[in-house]
Amino acid sequence: MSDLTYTASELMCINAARLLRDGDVVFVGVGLPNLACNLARRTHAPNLQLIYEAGVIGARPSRLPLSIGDPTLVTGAVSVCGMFDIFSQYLQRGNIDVGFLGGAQIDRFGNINATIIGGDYQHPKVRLPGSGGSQEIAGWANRCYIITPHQKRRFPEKVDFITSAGFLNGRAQRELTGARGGGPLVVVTNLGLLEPDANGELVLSALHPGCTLEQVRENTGWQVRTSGQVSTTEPPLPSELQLLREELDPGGIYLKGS
Amino acid sequence: MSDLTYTASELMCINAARLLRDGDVVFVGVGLPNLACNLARRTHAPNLQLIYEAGVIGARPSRLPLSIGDPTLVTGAVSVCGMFDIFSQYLQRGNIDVGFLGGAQIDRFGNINATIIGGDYQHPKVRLPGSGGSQEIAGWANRCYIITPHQKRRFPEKVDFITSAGFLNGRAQRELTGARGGGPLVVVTNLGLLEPDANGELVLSALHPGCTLEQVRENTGWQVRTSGQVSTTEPPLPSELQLLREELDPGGIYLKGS
Amino acid sequence: MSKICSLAEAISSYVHDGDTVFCAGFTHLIPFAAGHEIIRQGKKNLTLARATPDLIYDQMVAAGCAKKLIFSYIGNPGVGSLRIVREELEAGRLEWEEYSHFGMISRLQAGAAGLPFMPMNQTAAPDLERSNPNIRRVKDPYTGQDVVTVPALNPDVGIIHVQRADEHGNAQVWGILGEQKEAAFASRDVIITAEEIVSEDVIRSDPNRTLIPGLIVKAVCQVPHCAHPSYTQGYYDRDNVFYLNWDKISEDRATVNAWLDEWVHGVQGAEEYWQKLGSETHARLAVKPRYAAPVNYGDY
Amino acid sequence: MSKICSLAEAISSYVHDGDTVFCAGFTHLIPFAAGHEIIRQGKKNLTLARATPDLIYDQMVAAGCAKKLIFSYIGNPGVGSLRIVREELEAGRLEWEEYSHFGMISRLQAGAAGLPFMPMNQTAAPDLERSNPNIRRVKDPYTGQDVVTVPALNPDVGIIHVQRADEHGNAQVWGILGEQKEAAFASRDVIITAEEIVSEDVIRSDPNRTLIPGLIVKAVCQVPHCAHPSYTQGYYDRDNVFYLNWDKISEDRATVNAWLDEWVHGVQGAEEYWQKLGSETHARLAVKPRYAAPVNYGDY
Repeated sequence: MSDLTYTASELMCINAARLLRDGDVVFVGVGLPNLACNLARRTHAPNLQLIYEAGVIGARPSRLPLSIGDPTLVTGAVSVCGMFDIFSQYLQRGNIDVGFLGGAQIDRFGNINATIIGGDYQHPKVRLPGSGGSQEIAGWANRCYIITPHQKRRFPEKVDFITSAGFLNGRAQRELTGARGGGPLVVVTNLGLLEPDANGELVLSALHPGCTLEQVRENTGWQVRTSGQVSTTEPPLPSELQLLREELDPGGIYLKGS
Repeated sequence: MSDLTYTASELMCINAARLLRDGDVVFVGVGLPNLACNLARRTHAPNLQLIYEAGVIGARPSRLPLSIGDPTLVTGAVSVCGMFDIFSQYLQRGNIDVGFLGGAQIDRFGNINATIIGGDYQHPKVRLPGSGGSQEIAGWANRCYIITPHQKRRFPEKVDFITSAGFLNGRAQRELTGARGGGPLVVVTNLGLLEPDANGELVLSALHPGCTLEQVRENTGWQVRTSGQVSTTEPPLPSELQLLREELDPGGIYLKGS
Repeated sequence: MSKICSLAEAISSYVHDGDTVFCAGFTHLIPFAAGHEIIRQGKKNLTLARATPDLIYDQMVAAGCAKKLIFSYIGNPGVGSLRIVREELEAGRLEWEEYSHFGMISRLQAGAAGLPFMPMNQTAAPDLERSNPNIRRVKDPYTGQDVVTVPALNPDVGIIHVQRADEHGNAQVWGILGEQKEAAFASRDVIITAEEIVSEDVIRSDPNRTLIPGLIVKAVCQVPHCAHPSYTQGYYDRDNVFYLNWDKISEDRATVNAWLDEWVHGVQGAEEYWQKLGSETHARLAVKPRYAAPVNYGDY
Repeated sequence: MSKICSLAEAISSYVHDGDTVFCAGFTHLIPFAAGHEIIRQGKKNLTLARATPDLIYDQMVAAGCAKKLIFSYIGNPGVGSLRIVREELEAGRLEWEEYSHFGMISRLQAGAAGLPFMPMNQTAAPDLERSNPNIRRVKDPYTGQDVVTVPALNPDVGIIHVQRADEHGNAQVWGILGEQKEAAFASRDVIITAEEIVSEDVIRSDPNRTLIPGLIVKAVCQVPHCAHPSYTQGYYDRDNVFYLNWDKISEDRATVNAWLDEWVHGVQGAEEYWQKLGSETHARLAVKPRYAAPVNYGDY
């Protein structure tokens, strides 16, 4: 559909950026979410407010931040507060519109595992980094977006450990807990977009140009269903690619590779 | 015992100042406690740390503060923090050595009433200002000192309302609540000093020069007992009176009168 | 997207009859001009919440704006009694809910944090807890001992006076911080009154100084001297003479009404009120500058 | 009463074998020099607590100082895995206790406030709560709904790096604040390391900037560049190259030990370590100044 070539990371980043609405208050992580937010801010969402879990509000990084607490996030920001305030007065209070999440595993109901693979909690086969702030982001941000490459091992039917809540075993079960956030709204992969259905099950809602339902099925750990109408995403625009490559990540630190 | 004349306020202020130990961290109110602290700082306790409930740490007021939040407390202070932090991280955490208290009524067990006189809580005869910070000061400061004129109506056997805890109906009852502070240690009046006995009952421990046990009995609402040995306080020193009158309260705002 | 408007517009848009209003500021930065504008606009049946009602609520109660008071200390700070509030409470004409200072600020902290309640250690004082059914207990799940709880307070409107803010409502405060931040985060709608509106660059030059972020602010009003007779650190002094005068004015409802007629209804707003105070008062409250040591954020 | 001493003295006096130690700083101001001094002094059986153990705890674990880790995210920030910590955990050679970031900072907040626990709203994620018996529940006494609780964390020693402090330990911080304040108030003994020791007048010129008051501080050490390879806002940049290098160094215990021999045991302290980094690194981490707008406190 387009002659432009782009990496999987560029494709995911651009599609994530398009999900953001002007004026959104976004809880940002480093890497692709940071690039997606800054791309959105430079295109259709100039009033996006970037909040970092390190306690930085309204950051305007003048270089690519390489850690969640990069000093470039602070210089020129609107406000800086402690971690307790960021998690309580911003996230728990309901002042965050959008959170970005990732993890080693995402399951059929959008639950995320970033804790252990295999074995049990006390004796894991692989020990992952753990929650960090993602348990609270998944619980309390109004909307959550997940960015992840589409691979079978990343999409098991059931995660080994629910580090951060999607819809548990179905939307009603999440609602029972009283957690204020709406849960994952879209999963952006290199093949397309998955969205929760009425029961909170992730179903394929869109394919990227040139990608097929078969590819999705091959790379998903459960019998993935489709929403009524599977649309095709708009291909990356030259202007989007140019912004990413020339201004936002000129070194290709997060965008090169597959 | 001395030819010097002094007011009741000066006498109380000087005796309160002498109770402070060098290095004490003191939760200060305006008026006599503020003067007592600044007097102690200028005499035997140069390392006293003054903390005001408005959130000011290490204040060095260059004029007499006229309210608990006077701007002179802030300029040149060591630190300023919010009210939540002052009450939680300083007082509740146990970082305050000394609190000063006052109130309309103090009873036999050192309980303080600053809420209502007569009637019941919903229909009081006289409505007083209420706790402010004194409930927490009385509960959590390591030691509390009470400064109050000695009058029968101020020393009932039982207060109409326990705004701030002394020893309730006896020391064991206070201890049962788990409140961390030691409770009132000394009540400084214009007649002498009252201190709690083993059971937490206030007994006369010292008389000011020229004052008598009979005066104390006439002006106390219960049959006040005496500690084994009732001592006599040292009279105000000329140097103490000079500091108070010429430097700390030259306008006599808090020290003139009876 | 500038949020700048006049104080009259802000009060008219965000303060409604029956609302719970929190005019913040512990001794410092009390937004008197906003209280006066609420009186001028004849708002009714408000629930007024503040640790120390101070003169601002005494005046609003006298003007008939209030149905209820939530407080922790009803005195004229440094002077004595708060006569109007006391009289209305004693006469049973004003509903109330009472806490200690820490209970009051803990209610705001819970409201600001999105929590349903805050725990506090026991103080041993029993009677306020017995008198106020909102003060409850839970068992600490680690030791089994009781802790005391207060419920979140989430005012409909929080009014916060600050030294400087930008057009988005990013607000910087220094001096006594009181409950300014907690009141802002706890409130549904936040009105910022500022001594100065500054460019966003000034705010962004010192992000640690920003107490309240614009993203929770609805309206920003430039109101110099808004806090008189309280004060703004670095801008003007507290007018202690007025605090003493009010003790006399408030002895009699006739003099109170005359004062409201002259100083609230008789002026259009904060600017006219300040001019009316006159040059002697201005000179008495003026303050010489004393600057903070420089701070280098680095040009990363 | 000056509290100034050398970092070696402070570590020797206040860090004991078996202690719970909290080296504070979220990405910013991580007191690496203090961690290295703990390694040099051969402290053992420590419980190391931090939200993100970062390289400082990876190094201390590698050096055999730790018995247990309390954490909420074990990654090399911006790079990937924290290899030593991960390997020790997977091998069962290191005890651990795990929370979310908010659980971790709530534990400190409770510890700093003198409370036995802090409540948190439910996040819907069940498994960590099931795995950690320290995460419990109480019923909100107002709605009857469950809230989640974590117990207070009160470290034996908190080590806090700051931009500037006076001899009494009054410490000012700007840039990312992380959990610096809560860690200080929660800890029994507080060691302050500072880029600069300044006169008390500098501190007193800007009291709102003081995050930690001297009255809770036991020792103050002047340690320029203490935070390398993390950073100090306004003083030097984060050494991202080192964070990337550590990913390779930590692939093999032999290279780790060689690194510890050369950069920790092989130097006397922070000054020698910094000089050894060399002028190219110094130049790479240098930062041009950018100052905050002036703030006037007023001469009251």
